[in-house]
Amino acid sequence: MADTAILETPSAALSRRRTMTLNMGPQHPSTHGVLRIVLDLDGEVILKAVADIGFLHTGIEKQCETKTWQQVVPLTDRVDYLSNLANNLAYVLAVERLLQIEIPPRAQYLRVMLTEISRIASHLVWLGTHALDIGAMSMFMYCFREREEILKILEMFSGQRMMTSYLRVGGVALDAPRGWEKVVGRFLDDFPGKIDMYENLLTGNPIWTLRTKGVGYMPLEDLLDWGVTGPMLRAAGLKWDIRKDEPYSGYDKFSFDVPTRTESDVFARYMVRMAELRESLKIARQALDGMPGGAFQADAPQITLPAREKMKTQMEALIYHFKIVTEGFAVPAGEAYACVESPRGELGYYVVSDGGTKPCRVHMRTPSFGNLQILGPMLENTLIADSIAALGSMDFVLGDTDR
Amino acid sequence: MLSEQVQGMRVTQALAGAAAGAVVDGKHDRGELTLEIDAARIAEVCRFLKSDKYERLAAVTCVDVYPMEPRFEMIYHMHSIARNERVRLKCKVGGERPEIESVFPVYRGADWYEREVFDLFGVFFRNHPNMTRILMPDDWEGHPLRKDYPVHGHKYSYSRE
Amino acid sequence: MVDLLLFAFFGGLAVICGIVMITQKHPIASALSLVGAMGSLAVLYLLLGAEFIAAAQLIVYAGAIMVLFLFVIMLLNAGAEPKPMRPSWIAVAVGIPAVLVMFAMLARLIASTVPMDSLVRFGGFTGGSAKDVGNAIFRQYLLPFEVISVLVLIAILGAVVLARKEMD
Amino acid sequence: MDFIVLSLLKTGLVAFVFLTALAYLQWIERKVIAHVQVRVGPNRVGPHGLLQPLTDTIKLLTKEDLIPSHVNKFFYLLAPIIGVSMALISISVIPFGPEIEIPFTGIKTYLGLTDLNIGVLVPLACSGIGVYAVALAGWSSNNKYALLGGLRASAQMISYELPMALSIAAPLLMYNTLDMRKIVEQQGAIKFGFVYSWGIFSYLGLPFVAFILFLICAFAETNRIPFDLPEAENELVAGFHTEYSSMKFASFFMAEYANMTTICCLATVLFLGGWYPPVEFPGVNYIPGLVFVFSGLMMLYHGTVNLVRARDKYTLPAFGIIFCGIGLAHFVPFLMPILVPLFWFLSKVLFLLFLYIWVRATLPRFRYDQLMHFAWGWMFPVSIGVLFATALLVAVWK
Amino acid sequence: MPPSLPNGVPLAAYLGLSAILFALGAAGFLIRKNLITVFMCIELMLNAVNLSFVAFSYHLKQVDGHLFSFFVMVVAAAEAAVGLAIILTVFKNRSTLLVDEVDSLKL
Repeated sequence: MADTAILETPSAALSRRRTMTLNMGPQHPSTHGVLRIVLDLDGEVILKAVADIGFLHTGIEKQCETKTWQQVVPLTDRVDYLSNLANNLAYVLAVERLLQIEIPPRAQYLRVMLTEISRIASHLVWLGTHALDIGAMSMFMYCFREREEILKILEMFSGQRMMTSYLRVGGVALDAPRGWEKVVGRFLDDFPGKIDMYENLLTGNPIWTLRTKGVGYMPLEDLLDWGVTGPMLRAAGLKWDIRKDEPYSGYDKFSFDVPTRTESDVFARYMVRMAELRESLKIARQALDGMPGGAFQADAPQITLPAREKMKTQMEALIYHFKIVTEGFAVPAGEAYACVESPRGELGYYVVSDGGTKPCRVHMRTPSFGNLQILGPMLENTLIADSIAALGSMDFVLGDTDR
Repeated sequence: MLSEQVQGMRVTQALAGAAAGAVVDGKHDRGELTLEIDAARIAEVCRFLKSDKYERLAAVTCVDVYPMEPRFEMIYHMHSIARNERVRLKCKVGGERPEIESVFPVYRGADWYEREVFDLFGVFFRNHPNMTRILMPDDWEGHPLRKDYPVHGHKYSYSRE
Repeated sequence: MVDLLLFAFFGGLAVICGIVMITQKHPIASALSLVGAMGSLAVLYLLLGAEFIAAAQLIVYAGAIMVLFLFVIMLLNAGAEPKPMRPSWIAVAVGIPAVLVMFAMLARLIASTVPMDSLVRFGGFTGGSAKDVGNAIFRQYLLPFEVISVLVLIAILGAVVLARKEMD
Repeated sequence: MDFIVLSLLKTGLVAFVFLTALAYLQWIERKVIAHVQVRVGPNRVGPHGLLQPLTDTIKLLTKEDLIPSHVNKFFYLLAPIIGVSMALISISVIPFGPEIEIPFTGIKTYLGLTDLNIGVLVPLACSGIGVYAVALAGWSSNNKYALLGGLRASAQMISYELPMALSIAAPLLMYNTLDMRKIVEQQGAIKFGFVYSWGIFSYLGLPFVAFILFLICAFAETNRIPFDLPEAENELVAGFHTEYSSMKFASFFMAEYANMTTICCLATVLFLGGWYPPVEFPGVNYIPGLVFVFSGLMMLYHGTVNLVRARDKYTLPAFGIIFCGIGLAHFVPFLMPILVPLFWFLSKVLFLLFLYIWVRATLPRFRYDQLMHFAWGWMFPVSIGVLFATALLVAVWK
Repeated sequence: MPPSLPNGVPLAAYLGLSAILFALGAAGFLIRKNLITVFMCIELMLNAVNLSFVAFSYHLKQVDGHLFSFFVMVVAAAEAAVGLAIILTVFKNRSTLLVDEVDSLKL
């Protein structure tokens, strides 16, 4: 990296070779966190862009190895702090695959519903910041107003607004709270109108289309080759969604479409995500309407905590409770990879167990890490202003990238 | 040695035809196919798999099985969207001077994943264009995800500064 | 009296700016002092009753031409002259006396031809409004005006051609 | 001597009102944008945040005046001075109202600081010189973001000055003068018995096109959204004033708002009939007073009978009384000729300023090359076309 | 008002100022080495001449002098456009703006 050039004054850099090295980030309004990009500029044209990540590296994978299987769940929240339920889900799916346990339908539906609602929240953050980057400042406030509603729902279910840690190996942490149908239903009723409003403000806006159409184009082959996943791939025309192709958590019971576009530019990514908002609503609505009754945790006493009532009244339950809380549960040796469709793409957890009560290795195949690799090729020969639009359209989360 | 079930899988047969002897071991466990590949031939196998409709390299990572030898298991998660099929490749790399061929020339998406493994495990990738640290600072000592890397007692004491 | 004060102030400012311009090492400083000189001249034009010319001086000269200069300087990043300003000895030996002689001749000429009792007072001449200038341009000086428009057109084309050539 | 004393008094008054208005313009902008964005906006300092501008000023004045070590100090300090002085100068040629008689003295004077034969050219000249502030700030900061922002800003201002001058030239052809007061007085003629011949109402509405062009150029000239690329914080951090802080930053800020106000005044004078109301009917002079009294009564109603928020219990009635007082002042015979024209003038200027703020809360911003292409590929030909069409119409009409 | 001071400025003072500015421009033209600065010195000379045009125009109570300075301005604008384009090209080709080093017609 051209670290030495960064220390130079612009005049010196200019007179030396006519290009200017601009150090964008780690503190920059549009790098969405602590991403640093070293840009070689000729005027306003970017000749070369090198991403420098790792400013938010907190060693979560290493921490996972020191926690019991259940204690890892709150850590996964911190990876992608905008769609933490997807992270919870991928992790518990991997562990459940190792354990080979059956999850009751109510837990499945709760998982699906909340994951989809949190996908909406994540897309809202993306939409607000992306629009703000391009200059539509009011969108940010509107999106955060709606996100607030979602956070309230999440708080209602889990007691936490952002770091919900709501999922457990073997089900969910708590049953749905009283009156949840009304709150979730009201949100699902209101939100379509809000999406219409966003689209009114942006989709047909000539300045918005001027700024987004044809910007940040990448051909599908390059996207695949660089390991890009999620809405970016779908905006390039590949109809691939893990929820459809490798259904998990009962997604095969829901009917929804996988929106695609073919232009593979910023506008296509915007349109795909806007359509995904509506699809997520559809799924959440189906989950709300068809929510089955029954248990919210698997019938596996060694793994799931016993009900409070049972724990206070039955000796075995108390013993299980004590064992699970103090030393955790053992997971049979082996390895498993479970992936889910997070708002940003393929989120996979590769979990290795040596048969103990702590994971031997947890690798997080986070979508932002894979997606961000394309940054260099994508920004080449674009303008600074376009680079902002292209960055926004990638929808990365630095916590997700650096872990 | 390969079980009947693994030998019967399509990928295994295709690999046996294209790169005979590259598959050392394999298992089909909990619905996931894992093939152990001769570490020297990983790039070759990947090149074949890419031509065999495995468009994506989902992830590259590593497992440290310290104190066993060979110490590092390189993991490659391959994914074929066209066939809707996944396969995990595994290569054993010794702990003395861990080194393996880079698959960056085959899948450019391996770029950062290999740098990450180099950064956190210290496995060196031959033919990688930019084998530098990615997550840790450039002047970091040690490779944090190794099992013998201390969890406690960091070399810096922040409290005294 | 006010006339005299204004003249002394802005005339002095123009001279100071002129001196700064030819002594400053950095082109940007030179350019800005030139702008200062032009601004002072614009005030003097106002005193002389040339309102339109004063505005044009500010809009065209200071506002457009000098900005173009500033742009080119910034674009080329033509920093301070590398060596301490040491003009060639010929320029100093011949040029400075020549300039002085020229100045002396001009002064002599002015002293001999211009009546010293001709005083300039603000408001003494009001024929310099936009209307008068426009009348003169489009009646008396129509042909020169057209010629000058063609000249500007040619200049635009020339600038475009030159600039394009260096783009390739 | 009367002339000088009167001029000094007027200058002081205008300077005081103008600077205060600039501070409150920023309060208005924050409030309006906040309400567009479903927020409350400043509401801590004073009732409804009305003292916020004061505290902002105090804060900016008392903040440490940092001069980064790597800047070119002289030009770095010169830039905000040029910027703010150029922005403030142009208000001096704007006429706010007709000739009035100061109550109890019998002295007649014009509302406005000065009337120049070349009045319209002065704001143009000032904005031309104002480019230096931006370019110098960007260059002298010795910061790459600032340099890019400065280059962008000055290129943009120069590009949009041309169509702006052309779109001003179109109405000038109709008025046949550069004197702003004469321009407004020409628009005081009444057509069809009740409509004032505002610029935009005359000549088949062709000046309306020029008005729109002028507004677009005004947005670009003052670097406001959707043309705020020079300070596009999402790309260039803060553009040309990245390295500026405290009062120097506030100078740029003030210059921006002063430019906005001046350019809105210019639009009002050129196109919207200055201090004349839109239509003429017998009681038109009572409208301003009635508007104020009515809004005052509304506030009284909501502050006492129909109280929604407890904290409005004192503020709304107080403001209601103040508004009623202002409204009643409009009915006082010797104040009426002063206040009514001022009301019309200011309401038009405020409407245009509101437009500025409204657009800022709504639109995304252009890209740099799109902006330049828009200037040279669209604005320039269209404004030339409008100029020619106006010239033709004027030639045929007269 | 002191009687010794004339009520106005002598025309000769304007012309003298014009001469001084012209001489300054000429001197700068001779001693400066930066192409752009040399160019700016020419502009200063043009300005000086403009001043005398306008002053004479006042003296003769005719508007013609204004026209001449107006034409000079327009020509200066054209000259600046072409001249700066040439300077740009020179700099791109030779990476210098020193007049001493731009001494060959062809590279």
